[in-house]
Amino acid sequence: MANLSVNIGSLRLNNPVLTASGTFGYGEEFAPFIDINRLGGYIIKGTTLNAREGNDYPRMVETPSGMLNAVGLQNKGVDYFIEHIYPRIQVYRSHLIVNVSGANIDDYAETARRLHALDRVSAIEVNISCPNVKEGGMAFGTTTQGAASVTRAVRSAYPDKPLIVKLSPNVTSIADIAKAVEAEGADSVSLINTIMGMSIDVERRRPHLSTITGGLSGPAVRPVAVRMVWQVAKAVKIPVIGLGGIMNGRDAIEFMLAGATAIEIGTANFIDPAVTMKVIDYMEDYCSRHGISDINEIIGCI
Amino acid sequence: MANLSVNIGSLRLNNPVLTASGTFGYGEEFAPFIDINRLGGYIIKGTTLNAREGNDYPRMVETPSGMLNAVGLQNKGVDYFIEHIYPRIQVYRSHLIVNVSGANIDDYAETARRLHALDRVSAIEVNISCPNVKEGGMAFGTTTQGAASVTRAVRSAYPDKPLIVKLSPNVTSIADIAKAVEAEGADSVSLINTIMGMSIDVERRRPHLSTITGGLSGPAVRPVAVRMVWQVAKAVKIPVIGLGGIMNGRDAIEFMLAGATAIEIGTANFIDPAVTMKVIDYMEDYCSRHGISDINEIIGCI
Amino acid sequence: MKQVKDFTIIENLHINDCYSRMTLTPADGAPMPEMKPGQFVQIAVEKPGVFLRRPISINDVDYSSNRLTLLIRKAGKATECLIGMEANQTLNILLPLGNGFSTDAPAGSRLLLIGGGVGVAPLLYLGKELKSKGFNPEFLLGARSAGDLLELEDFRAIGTVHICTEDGSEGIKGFVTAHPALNSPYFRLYCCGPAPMMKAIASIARDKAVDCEVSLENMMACGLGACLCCVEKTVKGNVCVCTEGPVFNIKSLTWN
Amino acid sequence: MKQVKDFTIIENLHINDCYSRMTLTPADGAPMPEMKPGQFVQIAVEKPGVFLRRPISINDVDYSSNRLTLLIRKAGKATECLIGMEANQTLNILLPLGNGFSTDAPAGSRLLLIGGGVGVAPLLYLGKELKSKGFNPEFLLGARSAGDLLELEDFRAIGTVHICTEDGSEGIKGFVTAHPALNSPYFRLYCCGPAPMMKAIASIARDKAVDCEVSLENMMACGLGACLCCVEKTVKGNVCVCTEGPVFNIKSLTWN
Ligand SMILES: Cc1cc2nc3c(=O)[nH]c(=O)nc-3n(C[C@H](O)[C@H](O)[C@H](O)COP(=O)(O)OP(=O)(O)OC[C@H]3O[C@@H](n4cnc5c(N)ncnc54)[C@H](O)[C@@H]3O)c2cc1C
Ligand SMILES: Cc1cc2nc3c(=O)[nH]c(=O)nc-3n(C[C@H](O)[C@H](O)[C@H](O)COP(=O)(O)OP(=O)(O)OC[C@H]3O[C@@H](n4cnc5c(N)ncnc54)[C@H](O)[C@@H]3O)c2cc1C
Ligand SMILES: Cc1cc2nc3c(=O)[nH]c(=O)nc-3n(C[C@H](O)[C@H](O)[C@H](O)COP(=O)(O)O)c2cc1C
Ligand SMILES: Cc1cc2nc3c(=O)[nH]c(=O)nc-3n(C[C@H](O)[C@H](O)[C@H](O)COP(=O)(O)O)c2cc1C
Ligand code: FES
Ligand code: FES
Repeated sequence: MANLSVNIGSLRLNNPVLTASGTFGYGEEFAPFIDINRLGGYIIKGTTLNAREGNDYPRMVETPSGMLNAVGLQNKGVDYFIEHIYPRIQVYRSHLIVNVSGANIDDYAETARRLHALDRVSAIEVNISCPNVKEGGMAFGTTTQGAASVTRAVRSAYPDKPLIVKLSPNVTSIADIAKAVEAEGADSVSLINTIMGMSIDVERRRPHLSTITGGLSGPAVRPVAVRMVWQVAKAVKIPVIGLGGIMNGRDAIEFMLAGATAIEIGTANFIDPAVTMKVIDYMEDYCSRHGISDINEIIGCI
Repeated sequence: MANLSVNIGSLRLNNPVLTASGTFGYGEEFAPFIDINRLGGYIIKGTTLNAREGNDYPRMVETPSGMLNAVGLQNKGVDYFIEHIYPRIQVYRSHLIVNVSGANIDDYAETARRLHALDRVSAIEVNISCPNVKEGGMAFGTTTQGAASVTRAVRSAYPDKPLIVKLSPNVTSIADIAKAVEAEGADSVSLINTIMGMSIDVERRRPHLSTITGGLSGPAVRPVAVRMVWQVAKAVKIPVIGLGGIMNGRDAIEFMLAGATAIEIGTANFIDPAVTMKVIDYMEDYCSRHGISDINEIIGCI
Repeated sequence: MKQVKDFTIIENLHINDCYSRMTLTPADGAPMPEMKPGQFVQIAVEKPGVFLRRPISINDVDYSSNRLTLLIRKAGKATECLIGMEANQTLNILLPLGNGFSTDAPAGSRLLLIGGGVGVAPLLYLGKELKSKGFNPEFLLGARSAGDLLELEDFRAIGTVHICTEDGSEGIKGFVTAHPALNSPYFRLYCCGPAPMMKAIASIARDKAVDCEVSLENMMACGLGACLCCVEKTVKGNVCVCTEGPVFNIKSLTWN
Repeated sequence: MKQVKDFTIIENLHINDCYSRMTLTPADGAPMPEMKPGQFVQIAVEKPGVFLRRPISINDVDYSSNRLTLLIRKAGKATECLIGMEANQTLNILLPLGNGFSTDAPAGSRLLLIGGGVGVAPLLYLGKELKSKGFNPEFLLGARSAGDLLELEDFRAIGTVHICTEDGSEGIKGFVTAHPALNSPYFRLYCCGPAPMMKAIASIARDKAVDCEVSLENMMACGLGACLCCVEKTVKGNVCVCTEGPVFNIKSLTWN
């Protein structure tokens, strides 16, 4: 059988399949459907320094081949995570990656610092790209300076362990942001986060979401995500993690051909909670059908 | 029956329904299916100073709820248009709007100048946002300076007649580009053009398009387009023309609620060549169901 | 244990243009998981324009025949497609989801199950369960008109049924909130229906200090507590309706 | 005149797992527009994951019974869905599209119609038309194996049929390009099939200086000449296959 393991900096994943933050809860929710230990890793909910209630309902609306969400980083804060959730989920042998958000640079750094102590957290993914919070979030992700300064602060608060920075697609040149983040010592970039969108109920003449705008995810965004992964993979030397609309194994391979070393599965978990396992199966099958002995061979090979 | 007529600068449209450039040929192609004279106006193929062969085949691939195209502005040049096509299509009473592209600023200005002489051309739409040509095209549309300089040059070459500038969605802040264009005297902005995307044939391990990347259109992009129209409508005083994924009357009204004074129908023409007529019918019905006597009342009313 | 399973449609009975009652059985013949009244399922609907699964209440369960019954109202594309499906077709279903109604009460308690429109769906299975626990559940069912009263005979087979219709074509004319049955002393009210109706019932329950459970229909994506899209504001803050609900005691809600 | 019309499926004959032959009639009973051999239709397929219409050749037309026949090969989602459809279901069809084959030739001309796989589709109607004009068209049909030879009896009813199969299970073993029939002197070759086959036939025709028309299957969006997606490079530059084709005389193509 082909080698599926890939490296994200010093982090060795058994296979390229990760889960996307905010779409996989804390992993536990999917235990009835999949073998979590079989995942390359799992990225859990966006975590912030302090607890956040998130945005008002309605937070979700379906769109053609996708959905808009405006969850707004609801979570109980990093300390609650460390005390109550971490002890519960560290039983999984798969790599646990925590997604980190913040309203300002200090929050990001402090959250990262507190997570640094946890042995079973294999890496953090810093979300500089959330379109659903008023302060911070996406603002950092849309300028090279903003992206660089968050990365710099987190890097020094979170030394020696793998640091992934998650990029916003809502920019003119995502490759420039990626280069800025690489220059500050990120070990990897993941992309894309959601694309800012909006939907209106024409009968009631008001937006579907309480926040008016929200983040678009799902297969609708896949062509944009693949293009961005391809652009970024050509621009940086660090490994790229690709996501955005991956619904099945074919889509996952598409991202790897475009240049992704690993991939994340997001919205697809809502449609089929067992999709991650099927993607791993497909990768094995794809490699054997194509006579590929090591999946690393196909990364960026188009 | 409600008033459906709207004004784009000095241009009075009988109703807000236009067709999107590159998706409606020269109008004639749709004569078997619709009454072209009933359209608010029709925007025809991208026209350049010199003839262009466009990109190599394959130029199109289907994506979830959308398609990528890489036509690359194939057309026979403005002089051929003036001599051979204009005489034929000027029989339609509906407003004829010519979409103009160029590889450099002089080309844009010269094309606009030659079209200025044509009485039956009611307006031009300047495409500073085509992702499918190597030189020019999108490059102008992604910086405020680029957008401003094209607009300035075209404005002086095309005085006194309605000038619409078509914006690229592939930017961090489309509202800033819109403001730059407004400041240079554009009478209206239309948005969005296609979003740059990419799709890979995983079995053959090569891109589906000859140009690798292409422009995404269709309902997949609608949430992004509605959001951008909403942002731009709040940022400028000139009328906004909304498009991107409009498939039916509901979608058209969604753009108007978001702030569009008129709308364009693009990819939907491929699915149903009679869609434009159905959208006009829907607007009439919507107004009567909602007790709206003038469709202008709903523009930007969310 | 939650699972994703293919089900075969045994019968899809069109009650009228807007409703159908669908009976299903696992395609692989395996016994269905245990389900509680008030829980729901998430159905994958193969239809252009439908992307997410759709949540539908468990209307009835028969373990002996290994059958699940759903009651579906046409609300849009997905439900229209479901109503149009035929016997022998297959549906992929995620189940069972959510918490379910409380079925414990002091022996002999009077319990009123109030349903409006398709909101009666979870009350059939709840009524049967309560009956099997020795209670004599009563029902208060409301609908636009007589033709929208669903599964009336099934409810009558369980207990007393009080009826309201907006047009007066059956039972008392008006909304359920005006029905005299509500003046009787109940131990607990259960309510499922349109939000305004549930809020009105909740307010009556609060006034009378009667225990009251409502079943919410917030928009859902995952149904598993993973996406946090379906939240309702409660005294504990925002909680997921798909896992901590859909049934809530009105005491925990912030309706006022 | 081009039109968009609903058609009712009269029969959908499953030739085997991969092919079906579908007979349709306008749902409104109105007479079908006039169609030429080599023209095609664009079908709207209501299936998740299918967005654009799909181009399918006109396999046969019977004006007296007002019926249109299509031959469909499973290539992906849309064609699979079409093959699975049943009588009485409705399809929305845009038709007729494209230019069609030339059917004029000096009286008594020998004409060879060469088809590979589902590429035989337009040749049936073409053969009938040529026959009705007084020619004796011959056919050279190729397929992977005997089971993939479609509508053989219909072709035989029109004229001589030469056969090649890759596995030798019927006719001569090998590709059509190796068939001895090609050594006969024809006035014109018509060819529809996979691109490599059409290119090989074109090259033979060029060598022998025989007139040759091929029918291309470029990817299409609009089918109306409006989007410029389906272009083929010709001696005149890029032209739309959907309007200036799908049939091209090989003289106008830049194949070499
Ligand atoms: C816990 C729960 C139990 C339910 N039980 C039943 C039942 O037993 N029978 C029944 O007919 N209906 C039930 N519903 C409502 C049903 O889920 C919606 O009517 C259905 O999702 C509408 O889908 P559609 O495509 O037909 O309509 P759409 O065109 O998508 O939308 C019509 C309306 O349905 C609602 N809706 C759409 N998508 C969702 C979603 N993902 N989650 C929740 N609401 C949505 C929205 O309010 C929307 O305005 C239940 C909902 C929930 C949350
Ligand atoms: C003029 C013309 C006539 C044709 N006649 C027939 C016929 O009589 N019978 C028949 O079975 N097939 C015919 N085809 C091919 C048929 O259109 C494709 O097989 C079909 O579109 C595939 O759709 P799908 O969803 O099943 O496959 P997909 O999964 O979409 O794709 C499978 C393959 O089909 C081709 N394809 C996909 N979309 C299109 C499109 N919009 N236009 C053209 N090709 C596409 C691509 O090469 C793709 O790799 C014809 C094509 C053309 C252009
Ligand atoms: C409901 C929801 C919640 C999300 N929450 C987060 C989050 O907390 N942090 C984050 O970085 N991304 C978040 N995302 C973005 C996803 O991780 C992912 O980047 C995006 O959905 C695109 O991938 P997909 O199309 O596969 O879903 C969220 C997405 C959804 C749909
Ligand atoms: C095949 C194709 C060709 C296009 N050509 C042009 C063009 O020449 N000039 C232009 O400004 N936009 C062009 N566009 C963009 C459309 O006008 C429109 O902005 C875009 O498709 C989004 O709208 P839609 O989703 O309704 O199609 C083209 C789009 C398509 C699909
Ligand atoms: S629907 Fe995802 S958390 Fe409830
Ligand atoms: S398919 Fe649109 S021009 Fe041919």
